[in-house]
Amino acid sequence: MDHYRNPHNYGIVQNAASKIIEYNPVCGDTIQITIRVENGKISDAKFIGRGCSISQASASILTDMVKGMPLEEAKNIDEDKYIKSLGITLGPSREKCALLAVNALKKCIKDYQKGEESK
Amino acid sequence: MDHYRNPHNYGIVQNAASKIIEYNPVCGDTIQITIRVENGKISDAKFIGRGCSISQASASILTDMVKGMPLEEAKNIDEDKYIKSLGITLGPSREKCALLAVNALKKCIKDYQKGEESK
Amino acid sequence: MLSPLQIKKDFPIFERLGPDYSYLDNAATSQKPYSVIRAMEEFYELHNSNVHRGIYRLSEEATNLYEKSREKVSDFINSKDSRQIVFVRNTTEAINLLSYTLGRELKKDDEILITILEHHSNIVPWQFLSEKGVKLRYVMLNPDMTLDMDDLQRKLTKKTRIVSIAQSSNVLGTISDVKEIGKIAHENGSTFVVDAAQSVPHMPVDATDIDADFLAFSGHKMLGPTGIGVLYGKYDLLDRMPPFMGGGEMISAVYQDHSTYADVPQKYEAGTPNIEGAVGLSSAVDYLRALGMDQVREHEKDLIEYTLKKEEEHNVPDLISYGPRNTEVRSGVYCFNIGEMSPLNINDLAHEEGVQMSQAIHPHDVSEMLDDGNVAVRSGHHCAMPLAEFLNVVATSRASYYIYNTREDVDRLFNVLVKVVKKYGR
Amino acid sequence: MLSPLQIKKDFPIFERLGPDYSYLDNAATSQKPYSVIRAMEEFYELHNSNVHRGIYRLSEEATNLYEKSREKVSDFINSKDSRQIVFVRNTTEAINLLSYTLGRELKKDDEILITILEHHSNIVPWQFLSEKGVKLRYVMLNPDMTLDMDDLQRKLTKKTRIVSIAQSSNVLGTISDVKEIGKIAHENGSTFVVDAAQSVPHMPVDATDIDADFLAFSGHKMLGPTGIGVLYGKYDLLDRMPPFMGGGEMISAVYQDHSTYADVPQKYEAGTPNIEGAVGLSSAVDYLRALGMDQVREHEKDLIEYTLKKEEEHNVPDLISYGPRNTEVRSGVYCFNIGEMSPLNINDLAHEEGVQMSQAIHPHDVSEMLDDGNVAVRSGHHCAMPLAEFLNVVATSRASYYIYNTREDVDRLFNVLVKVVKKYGR
Ligand SMILES: Cc1ncc(COP(=O)(O)O)c(C=O)c1O
Ligand SMILES: Cc1ncc(COP(=O)(O)O)c(C=O)c1O
Ligand code: FES
Ligand code: FES
Repeated sequence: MDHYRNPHNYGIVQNAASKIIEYNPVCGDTIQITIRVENGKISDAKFIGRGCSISQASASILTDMVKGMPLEEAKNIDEDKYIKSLGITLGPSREKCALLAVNALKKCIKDYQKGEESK
Repeated sequence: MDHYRNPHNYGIVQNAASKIIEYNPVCGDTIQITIRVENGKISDAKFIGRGCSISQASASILTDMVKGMPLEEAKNIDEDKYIKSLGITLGPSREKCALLAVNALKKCIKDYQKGEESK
Repeated sequence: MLSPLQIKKDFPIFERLGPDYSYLDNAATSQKPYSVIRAMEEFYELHNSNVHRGIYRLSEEATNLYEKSREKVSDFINSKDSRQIVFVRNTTEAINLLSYTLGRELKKDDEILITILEHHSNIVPWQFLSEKGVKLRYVMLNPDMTLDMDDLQRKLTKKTRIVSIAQSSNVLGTISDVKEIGKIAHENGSTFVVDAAQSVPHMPVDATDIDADFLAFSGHKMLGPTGIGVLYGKYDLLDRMPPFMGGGEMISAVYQDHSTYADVPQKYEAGTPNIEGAVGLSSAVDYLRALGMDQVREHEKDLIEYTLKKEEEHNVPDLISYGPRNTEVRSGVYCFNIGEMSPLNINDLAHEEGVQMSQAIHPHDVSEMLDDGNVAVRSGHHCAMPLAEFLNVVATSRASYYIYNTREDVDRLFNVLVKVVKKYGR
Repeated sequence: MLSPLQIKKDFPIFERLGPDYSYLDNAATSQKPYSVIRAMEEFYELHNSNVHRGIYRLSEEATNLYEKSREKVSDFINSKDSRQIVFVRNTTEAINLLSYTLGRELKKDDEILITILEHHSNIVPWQFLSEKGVKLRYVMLNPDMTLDMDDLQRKLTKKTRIVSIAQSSNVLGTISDVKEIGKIAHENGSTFVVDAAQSVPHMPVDATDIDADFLAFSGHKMLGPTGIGVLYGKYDLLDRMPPFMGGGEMISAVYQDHSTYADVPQKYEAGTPNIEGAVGLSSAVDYLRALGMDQVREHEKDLIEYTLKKEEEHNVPDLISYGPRNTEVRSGVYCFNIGEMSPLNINDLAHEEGVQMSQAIHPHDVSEMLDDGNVAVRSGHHCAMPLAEFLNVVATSRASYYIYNTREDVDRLFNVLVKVVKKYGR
C-alpha cells in the first residue's frame, strides 16, 4: 500500500538504454518502464503508468528490486515467486495486474539485448 | 387400421379434374390426390401415396368421406374436427401425417377452381 | 410495489451469500430463482430427449416444452406470432445473425447507424461489414447523456440501410425512445434493430408497439440460464433472409449439391438447440410476469432515484457518476468513479515525467474494496469502449439493480464507498 | 466391464421411465446423471455470476469454473493446450464456425471432400460456400458400409482444401480410421476436420494422436447439457483465422472504426458464454473418465455384437439392417427397416396406378409401435438425407446405445419388433 501512495522510481530514466510500454489486455491499463544498464547490470529503472494500485505498487517494488541486478537474473524472475514475494493474495485477474510491470521489464531487457547484438 | 391394410380409393381418377402431389416436410412422405367434379360436388376422389399408416389410413378415410360432398364444404373441412373424427389420439408430429391428405385435397380443389375461373 | 425481501427468498444463492451481501452486477447477469433451476432439473429428470422428428412420447414431450417456451416468450414481448421468435445463444449471437444475413444485401458505401453508447455486441458485428465498404456511423449524446436526436436526424441519410440501437444502456442507464426512433428509421426506409438486452429484463417491452424489425435479448439477464437468447424478427423479414448456420433441424431437404430450408423459425436454429435453456427461460418469463413488468420497472426506478438522492447526501469526495439524472429515462444502472482517470495516451506518457500519480482511485481498486465490504459491482469498460473514450475515462465502476435489490443495498454501497475513500486517504 | 444397471441408478430419468423402458435414442441425445444435474444446480446456488473481467469474488469463482471446464475437456481429448478448446453451442456451430472462417480463404473451384455418410451439419455449412464456386465432393462407401478409401484417394485432388469426415456415423455406426485419413489429407496439403459428435461420447479420442486440425463434438450426447459443444483446433490455425462472431469477450480493444481481437480461444467466444453448460460438461467428463472410455467402447461393442447375433436368431420377417457387420469398425448404432420403402419419385407415381401399397412397414409406424412397447427409437433420415438416398430408403428406424443400456434392452427391442410385424399381419 505504501508503494501505491508513494511510488518509488516514478518517472523516466535519463538516456535510458531501453524503454518499453506494456498494456494489460484485461483492463487496458498501461505501464512504461525505462532502464539504464551498466556492466551487464541494471543500474537504474523507472516507471510511469496508469493502472490499479496493485499494478502501480508492483511496479514500484519491482523497480526497487532490480536496481543493481544482473540482466540475466532479472530476465528470469519467476512469476509465481514474484507474486508470493509481494505478500498479498491475489485473484487471477489481479495477478495480471501485478505481472504487468514484470512483463514490461522483461521485454525491456530483451529489447536492450537485441539492440546490443545488432551493434 | 382396416383403412391401412385395405385402403379405399387407392389409385388415380380417370380424366381427373384436378391432381395434386403433397409432401410432408417432417418426414418427406408423399401423397397424390386426384378428383373428379360434377355439379359443384366431388364425384370421385382417389389417392396414391407413400407414408406411414396414419397418412395412408387418413387418405383412405378422407377420400371416402368427400365423395358427393360440395366443393365449398370440402374446402372448409376443419382440421381439428377432422382429426377428432378419426377417433385416435395423435401426437403433434402424427397430426401432420393425418393432415397430409387434407392439405392435398384442399389444394386440389383450389387448383380446380382456379382452372375453372380462367376458362 | 415489489417486496424485494420476499423475492430474495426465492433465490437460493442469497442463502450462501448471506443477508449482508449486495449483488449489484445484474447488468452482467441476474441470479436465478428456485423455480427456474427446478424447471431445468425437472426437464432432465422427466422429459430429457432431443426435440423434433422424434416419434416416441419422451421426444414429443421435449418438443412441446421447447415450443411452449417459444410461445411464452412471444407473448411476453407481444410478438403476436411465435414463429417470430428465434432461439439463439445470447444477444451477441442475435446481432451477429443479422450482420451475416441482412449484411449480405449491403453494398459499398451503405451505412449503418448506431450510437456511441452501444455495447460491443452492437458494434463489432457491424464493423465486420466494413470489409465490403459498409460504413458505421455513431449518434452522439446530449450533455444529459440522452441520445442527441438532432445528431440522429443529421446522420440518417439515404444510404442508411440499418439503424441499430440499445433501448437501455448498460453503462449510462439511458432509456431511449425506440418507438420514435423506429418511426424515423422506417420513414427513411431503414431496417430497425433494437438491442433489448437491458430493457426486456427490466421494463415492459412490446415489440409490436415499438414496431421493431428485429429485437434481441439474453435469457441470463432476466432470471434465465446462460446459453439461451432470443432474436425477435418480423415474419416477412425472417422469411426472406438467407439462413445463418447450416445443419440439422434447419433444412427441408438436403441433396448432394444443394439444400432447401425449413420454415421460420427453424430455418435459423441449426443443430440441437439449448432445450433446457428454453425451458429455464420459459420459467423465468413466468416469474417475471407474475411480478408484472410495470412493477419491476417501478421498483428499479425507485432504487435509482434513491441512489441519486444518496449520492447528493453523502457527497463522497471526488465521486463522479454518469448518466441521465431524469429517472424517467434512466434504468437501474449507476456508473461512477472516485476521481477520473483518463485513458493514458502513449504520447502524453512521454511528457508525464515527474508528474505525480493521478489522485483518482482506479475503478478496479474501487470494486475490489467494495467486494471486501460485501458489495459486488463490476469495473471496466463494460464492453462499451467507444463510450468510455467518449466519456474520457479508462473505466468505471457499475452498480446495477434488479428485483431482489433493496434500498439497504444502496445504503451499503455508499457506506462502503465512503470507507474506500477514507482508506485511500483523500 | 461396465455395470449398466449400477450406472442406471445414477440417472434420475430412469426412475420415471421405470425398469422396463428402453431408451435407445442416444445418438440423438444422452440422458444426464445426477452429478451433472447437481453440478449445474450448485453453480446457480453458489457461484452464479458472469465470467471474465469481474473483480469481485463470485465472478472469479465463475471464471475459474468455466476455465477449469476447458482444461478438463482439453485433457479428455488430449489436446495438450487448453487454449485449443473453443466452447460453442454444438457440433453444428463448430462446423459453421469453420465454414465461415476457413471458408473465407477458399476460392472458385477449390474443393471440399466429405463423405456420403455425413450428418447434415457436416454438409450444409460447406454447401454455403458453393456461392463462391467451391465444390463439394463425396467419398462413397464399400458394400460393407465402410468408407471406400480408393474413392477417397481418387477424389482427393490438388484442389482439395478441406477434408471433413465423421469419425463415427450416426446412421451406419461406421467407425472410420481418421488417423489414416488425416495423414492422407495432410500429405495432400488439405486441412483435416473431424466430426467427432458420435465418437467422443463413445470411445477414446485423442486429438493429438489423430493429428486433426479441427475436431468438433456436442456436450449433450455425452451426458452433458444441451447448448454446449466444443471446437478443438490447433493453436496456430485458430490464431491465424479471422473471428466468427463479434461482441463482448472476443475483443482486445474496440474503436469506432475497427477492433482488435482477443487471444485464442476468447477470440471465438463472443458474448456471455453458456457458463453452466461448461460446468455441466465438465462434470460429464468426470463421470465418463471415471468409467474409462475404453470400457465405454467395450460395453457398446458388446451390445452391438449381441444385437447382430439376436438379429440372426430372431430372423424377423423382412427385417433389413444397415452398417458394417464387423464390430471392430462399428459403434453402438443399429439402423433397420421392416421391408424397404424407397423414396417415392413423382414420375414413378404417375405409373403406380393400380399397384397395391408397399408391403413394407413405414419406419415411423415401427417406432411408434416400439414406443407403445416401451422402446424409444428414432425414425427418419437422421439428418443424413444424402445417405438415405444412397441407401435408397425413405427413412430408417434407429436404436443407439449408451452406458446404461443392457442386453435386456436389445432383447426388448427384438421382442417388440416381432410383435409389430405380427400386428401388421405379415
Ligand atoms: C455425426 C454427427 N454430426 C453432427 C451432429 C450434430 O450435433 P448437434 O445437433 O449437437 O450440433 C450429430 C448429431 O446428431 C451427429 O450424429
Ligand atoms: C446493452 C447490451 N447489449 C448486449 C449485451 C450482450 O449480451 P450477451 O453477452 O448476453 O450476448 C449486453 C450485456 O452485457 C448489453 O448490456
Ligand atoms: S486493473 Fe488494470 S492493471 Fe490492475
Ligand atoms: S411419417 Fe410420413 S406421413 Fe406419417
